Amino acid sequence: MPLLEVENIDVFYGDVQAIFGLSLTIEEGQTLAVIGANGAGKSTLLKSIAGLCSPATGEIRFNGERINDVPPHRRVPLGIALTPEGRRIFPSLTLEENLLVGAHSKRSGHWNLATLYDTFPLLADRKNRLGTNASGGEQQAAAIARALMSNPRILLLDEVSLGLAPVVVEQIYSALPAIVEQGTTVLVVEQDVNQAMKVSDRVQCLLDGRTVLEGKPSELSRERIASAFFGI
Amino acid sequence: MTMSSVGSIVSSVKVRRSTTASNIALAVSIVVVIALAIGPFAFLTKGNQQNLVTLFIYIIMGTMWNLLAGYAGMVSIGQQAFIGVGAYGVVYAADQIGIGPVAAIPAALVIAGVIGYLVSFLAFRLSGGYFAIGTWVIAEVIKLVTTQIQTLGAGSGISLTAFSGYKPALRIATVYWMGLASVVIAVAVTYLLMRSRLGTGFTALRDDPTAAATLGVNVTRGKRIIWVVAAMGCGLAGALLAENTLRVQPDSVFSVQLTATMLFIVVIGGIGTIEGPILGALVYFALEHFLIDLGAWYLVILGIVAILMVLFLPQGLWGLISGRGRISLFPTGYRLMTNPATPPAVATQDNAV
Amino acid sequence: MQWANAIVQGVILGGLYALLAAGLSLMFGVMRLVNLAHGALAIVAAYMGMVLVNKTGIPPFATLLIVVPVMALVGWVLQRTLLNTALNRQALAPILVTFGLAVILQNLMLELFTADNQSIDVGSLAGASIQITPDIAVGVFPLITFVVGVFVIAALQLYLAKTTTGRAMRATSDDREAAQLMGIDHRHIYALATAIAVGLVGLAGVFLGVRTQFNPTFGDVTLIFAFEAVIIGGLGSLWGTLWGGIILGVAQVVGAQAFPSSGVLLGHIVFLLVLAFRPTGLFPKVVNG
Amino acid sequence: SGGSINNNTTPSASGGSASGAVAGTVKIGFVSPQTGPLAPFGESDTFVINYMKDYFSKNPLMIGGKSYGVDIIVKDAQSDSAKAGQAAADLINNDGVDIVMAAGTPDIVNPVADACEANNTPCITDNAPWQPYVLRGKDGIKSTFKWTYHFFWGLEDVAATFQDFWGQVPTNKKVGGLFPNDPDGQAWSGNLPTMVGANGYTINFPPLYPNGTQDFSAQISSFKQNNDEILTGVPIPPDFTTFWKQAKQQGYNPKIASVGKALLFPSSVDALGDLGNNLSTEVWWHPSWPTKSSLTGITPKQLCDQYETTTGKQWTQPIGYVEALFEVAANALTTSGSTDKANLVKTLSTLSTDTIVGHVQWSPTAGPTSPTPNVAKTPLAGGQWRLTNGGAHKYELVLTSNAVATSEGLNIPLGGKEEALP
Amino acid sequence: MTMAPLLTVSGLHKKFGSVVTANDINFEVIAGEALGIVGPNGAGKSTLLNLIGGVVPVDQGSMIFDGRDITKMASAERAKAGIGRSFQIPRPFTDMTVFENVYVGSSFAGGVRGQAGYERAYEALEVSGLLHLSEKPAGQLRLLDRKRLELARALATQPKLILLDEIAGGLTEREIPPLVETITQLRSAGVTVVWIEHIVHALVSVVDRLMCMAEGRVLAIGDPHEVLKSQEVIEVYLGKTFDMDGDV
Ligand SMILES: Nc1ncnc2c1ncn2[C@@H]1O[C@H](COP(=O)(O)OP(=O)(O)OP(=O)(O)O)[C@@H](O)[C@H]1O
Ligand SMILES: Nc1ncnc2c1ncn2[C@@H]1O[C@H](COP(=O)(O)OP(=O)(O)OP(=O)(O)O)[C@@H](O)[C@H]1O
Ligand SMILES: [Mg+2]
Ligand SMILES: [Mg+2]
Repeated sequence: MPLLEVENIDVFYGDVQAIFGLSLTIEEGQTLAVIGANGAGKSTLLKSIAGLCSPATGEIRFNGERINDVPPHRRVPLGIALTPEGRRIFPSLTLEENLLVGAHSKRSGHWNLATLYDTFPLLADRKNRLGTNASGGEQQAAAIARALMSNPRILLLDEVSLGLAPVVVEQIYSALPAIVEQGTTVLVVEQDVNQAMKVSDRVQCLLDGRTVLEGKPSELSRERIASAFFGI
Repeated sequence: MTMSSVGSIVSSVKVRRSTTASNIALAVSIVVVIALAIGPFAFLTKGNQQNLVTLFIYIIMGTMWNLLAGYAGMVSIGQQAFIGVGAYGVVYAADQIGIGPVAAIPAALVIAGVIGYLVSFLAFRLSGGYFAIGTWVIAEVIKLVTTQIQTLGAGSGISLTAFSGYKPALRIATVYWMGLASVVIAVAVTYLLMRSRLGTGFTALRDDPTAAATLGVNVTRGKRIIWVVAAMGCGLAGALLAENTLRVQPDSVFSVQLTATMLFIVVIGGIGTIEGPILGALVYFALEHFLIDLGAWYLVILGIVAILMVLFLPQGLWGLISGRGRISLFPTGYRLMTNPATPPAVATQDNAV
Repeated sequence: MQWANAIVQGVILGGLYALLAAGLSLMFGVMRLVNLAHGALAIVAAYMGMVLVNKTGIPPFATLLIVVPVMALVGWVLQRTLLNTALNRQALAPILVTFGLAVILQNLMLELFTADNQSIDVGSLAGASIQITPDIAVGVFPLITFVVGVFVIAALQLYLAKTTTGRAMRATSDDREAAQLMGIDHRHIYALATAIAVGLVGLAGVFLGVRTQFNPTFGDVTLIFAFEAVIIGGLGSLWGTLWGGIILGVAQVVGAQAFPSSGVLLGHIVFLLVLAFRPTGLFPKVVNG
Repeated sequence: SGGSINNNTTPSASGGSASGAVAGTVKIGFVSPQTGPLAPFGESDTFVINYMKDYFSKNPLMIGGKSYGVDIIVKDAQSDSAKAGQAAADLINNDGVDIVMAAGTPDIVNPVADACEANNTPCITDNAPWQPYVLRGKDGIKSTFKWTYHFFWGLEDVAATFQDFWGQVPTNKKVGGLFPNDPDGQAWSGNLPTMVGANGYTINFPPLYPNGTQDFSAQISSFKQNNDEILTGVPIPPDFTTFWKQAKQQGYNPKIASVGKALLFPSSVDALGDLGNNLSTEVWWHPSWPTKSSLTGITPKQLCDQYETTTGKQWTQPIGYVEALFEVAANALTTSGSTDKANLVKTLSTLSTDTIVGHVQWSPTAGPTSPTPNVAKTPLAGGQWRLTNGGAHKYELVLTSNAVATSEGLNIPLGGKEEALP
Repeated sequence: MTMAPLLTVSGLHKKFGSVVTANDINFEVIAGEALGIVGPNGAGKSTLLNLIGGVVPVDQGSMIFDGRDITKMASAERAKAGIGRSFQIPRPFTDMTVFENVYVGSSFAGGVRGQAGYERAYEALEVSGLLHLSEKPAGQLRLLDRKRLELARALATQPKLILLDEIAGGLTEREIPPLVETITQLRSAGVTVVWIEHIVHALVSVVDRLMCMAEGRVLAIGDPHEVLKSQEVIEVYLGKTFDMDGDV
């Protein structure tokens, strides 16, 4: 049984439809990269899985159970964690408190403060810094670590490298294998196609709210991706 | 440089600023104002005139609070300060300086403007919730200082005696005409202000002051203009209030209840439009008229109505009528008419140049 | 010696302001909600205490065991119904809704209890005092109020800083949606915060009812002082609120000692001076970014 | 409960004539504070107005030989002076009333009188000392009136009554004054010191404080320092409670405390707990007054009993004064013989009525009953609130001074002697 | 192109509480050039633009723009003097239409009202590729169009110097070239450009000089390729595996 199945969902913002009959499947332990142009619906997809958007039609199943009507805060205990677009670090909490809030749902597992500080040494040095004062890279690392504190079965990462210095992108991607190693399933949204191809088992490309291409990175040529990206 | 060197040359860009609805509205408004102006000779009793003055005061109050909160994003709960200043100002100018009840109204307006200007230097150090509470405290301070001034009756208040030579009919009509002129000026000034380039800047300020500043909108100056105009408007309302009731007492003219009234008017009518507060004032006036006999229950009902409006009809009654802003009797925007009929097919992707 | 007495009495008065302001500060801090019904709710609690004392004859302090939980429940319900919806509307909505609520409560009380002045009778405790020096005596009841005020602020501060729920409250106050993604039910957290805040209003209301006479419209007077305490201290900072209350109390009493006609005025002026020179209060929670 | 107000505000009693054909209707407008902070002053109005409506429906007024129904139109001033002025103007210009009446503190009475002057309509008011009523122009200059008439006692009566109390208990004659910065506080602080000075009393009063003050340490320390064995003042009830509790706590224990306004209503005194015992206050009116209504014949005792059975609340002093307004109005209308406004004010200028609160007589030149034209004086007494220890009410108002009333020809029985505070 | 400095920044300091975000910054922007700025997150790049634009007051130091000392000038005045800027996180006026948004720029800082102002706004919209959305409420725009709006508004002020903060951030590889093209054209029309971007290859294809900042200091400034080869820059910013050729 796949860990997560998205089946034929339509998602709207008011009158505007952002996703059209989209489906997606991911097996436990896999890493799936979702790519696509601006406004393709990638963030909307992740928000639907996390519960911040609710599909008008279609079904989202997690571990075989339909979760369409489960509110976002109840999806966390099930094992779904989202690192949202824009990091959304709590500015008046220290970085460590940010991580502790991540553990709010009390799921147990490999990840705790100690193991995360091992994986993200830059956080260990700055744990008492207020969220508001942390740099973009520190915030991004903290956002990922915060999501891991809930020991999710699936980690949803949105725009991991947006606005980050190349050196930070490198650091963060180098932490990814450690996460995957713990059996965590990862769904990553990435602008940088090269990065996406490097880290994932499978790639799914969206265009205007629909899937236009999917497959293993090794099987997809640059040209096919490029044309799928813009529908040409 | 000129941008024409990078874009195509545009010769005839057309922008429309009025609509059919607004032209009709303007014509109707003029007719209504003229009819109201001759009313005392024709069809308005003394009682009608007095009631209308109350309505005019409500319209001015609502318009001014909307100017502050709806257009400039300044939520003040201290506007009673200027009502009080206007009320005391009119008594001071009319009776103590002795310039008579008519000239005293513009004098009161000026006094309110000057005090508003001075106060702005303190109030503008605050924003958001701080600003709201800060203005309230400033109003309390102005009230407490006023009650220390013996020539203004200190804590007892003072009666306006400048009308003592007037026959009731003439006094009432005089106040009525002053009220009518005031309401027309208040609404017109607000509208013209919002329609001017400054108005565009104010809307920008409300949405994002930082971005507005980097586009050349002088934030503090813009806010100060609005603040002073609102202070003068509220002073005008206070002056009319004093002339309509003939007695000024500090607890009454500096009551926070006055700002509550403004708030209700704006909420009921609809915030951020010229029409909203006018409609809101009419509804509030009618509610007060029909429900006042219910005593405390009247205020309970008013409270419930206001809460329901905020929660379920945030655009107010005018929002409902205008179809969420599709109709505007007092348009302030710019409609670009030289619009390419259809966007280039792939414009969203790659026609950035 | 008069001056020393004025300072002591001012500090004690500050404790009352802090007690009144604690709930306001919490709601300000957690939900960015300016609760204009705060004063009216305090009076509701005072009436509740009075009715309990008069009808059942239980001692005034024992009424707290009923008033505080009932008010907390009221807070909970209020948040789950009106306020959560208001927070989803435009920025003005919460101010307007709580203002409307204040008007409704005030006038309902007027219908129920008339405009008569009422008080909660604590018998001989009302006039009891402790002589500190020949010239300085402190009322026992005001002292109890002060101690309770400090205790409430300290407990609330610890609760927010050290407990999981407290942390969740602060997180939710920073970013509601992100908090949801951490498994926090923001409506629950908000309702909890409001329940605590209104429960504290209940506590403050009963103390107010013992201290002086109240009537349905008495809430306005207390509201402005409580607000000043919160803002002098800095939004969202509870210790700040305590200091804010004390600074305000001392300013009023010492001010009145110097200029008896202007105690309240001088309190306001100190408040405005703080704002002029430290617009974010004396103890702001975070550097705003 | 205060009862619902709505049934009083709609015109009524117009059709209910018990004695033959009604030639017309007289409209009486009544402005009172029914909601807001001054509502205690308006609380008994509802009862009295219902009582009067009932009376007029059975007993139309005979004016100029014709029978008139009486319409009483009540407007709520919402405890706001601007609203009070508007209400009066509204009554005159929209409801077309023949005469306006108002009661309850200068905040209500003054704007109503101003509105009536400006709209040329007769106006009768009471329940506010005559000084703040008269002195309301610029710099407290005396205003002259044509259309408005007032009856009540004055500050000289309070001064005399209080001195009568004070003389009954040995003290050092030093008085501490607790005066707020409002119309009453201004009037009292401006007049009382000279009025009691002649008898050797000195009033030490700090500058007037604003209503709503939360701490009175400054005043208390001043009174203590000056060793003021007597306390007087005119604070609002919540402020007095705050003050009095703090005074006890900080060890200020005057031998006698005579306070206006704060101790007017039994509910305010009840709310002081046991600390209210033996506080003294001026008494405008009391069930033991040896008077009766010139209109209905009811005695003060009967009226108060009726109030207590109807509302379930303890009687209050405004009851008599509101009833008296109707007596005066009815007398003016019948005496003048027409509802013509000019005629009415002419009648009022010399009108004499023996009302339930005592003799009311205006005169065009200052005289013993009328210190200034348009103002008539009524008798004042003084009393102490005493714990009943298990009586029908927590406190009863016991009359301890009748000097002023006696000098004005009203012999009020005393209930006891002034007792010193513990 | 002249070599006269349009903007001279000397000895600039700025602290937020204990965080030093500008620490003795000195550099010049030459009239007509395009200067790129890179640096690790939190290096103080956006803060530097805020200081130049007047959004944040300077603690110490001075700035001369176009021969005038702008150090103490209000940001509205700087905009009128010819400094336009875009924000890293777009800040549209959500209640106004796109056209009105841009008209704010042309009528205030641009100083042309009425017809001339409309025309200026129209041109700016056309250049930025937003003309077809001109009547849309700005609040309804998607990210790419919001970024374009930032550019259009800045252009409408007719700036001498335009400060761009990560306008390509969040765009895909395919969306970047047209944007680069727009900026190149602006430059050749004589507008001086200062551009912060983490997408280094896009930046390098436009700019004449590159500045790298770290911890509130200028680490290196000069020829882009020289700067990118600097060991320090590689260490703090680029990382060892950096590959310039990043497109699809
Ligand atoms: N809050 C919103 N309200 C209205 N429309 C929205 C909202 N958020 C997104 N949209 C629209 O939904 C569509 C999909 O947006 P989404 O954010 O999911 O795209 P994305 O693939 O994540 O793009 P990006 O790369 O810019 O993050 C877009 O057309 C966008 O304009
Ligand atoms: N108002 C402020 N209060 C406190 N700290 C601030 C404030 N503004 C910026 N900072 C801090 O200053 C530092 C520099 O911020 P800045 O935004 O200039 O970085 P940047 O170089 O633009 O980074 P990025 O590439 O992530 O956008 C950061 O550590 C930031 O947290
Ligand atoms: Mg996205
Ligand atoms: Mg930046």
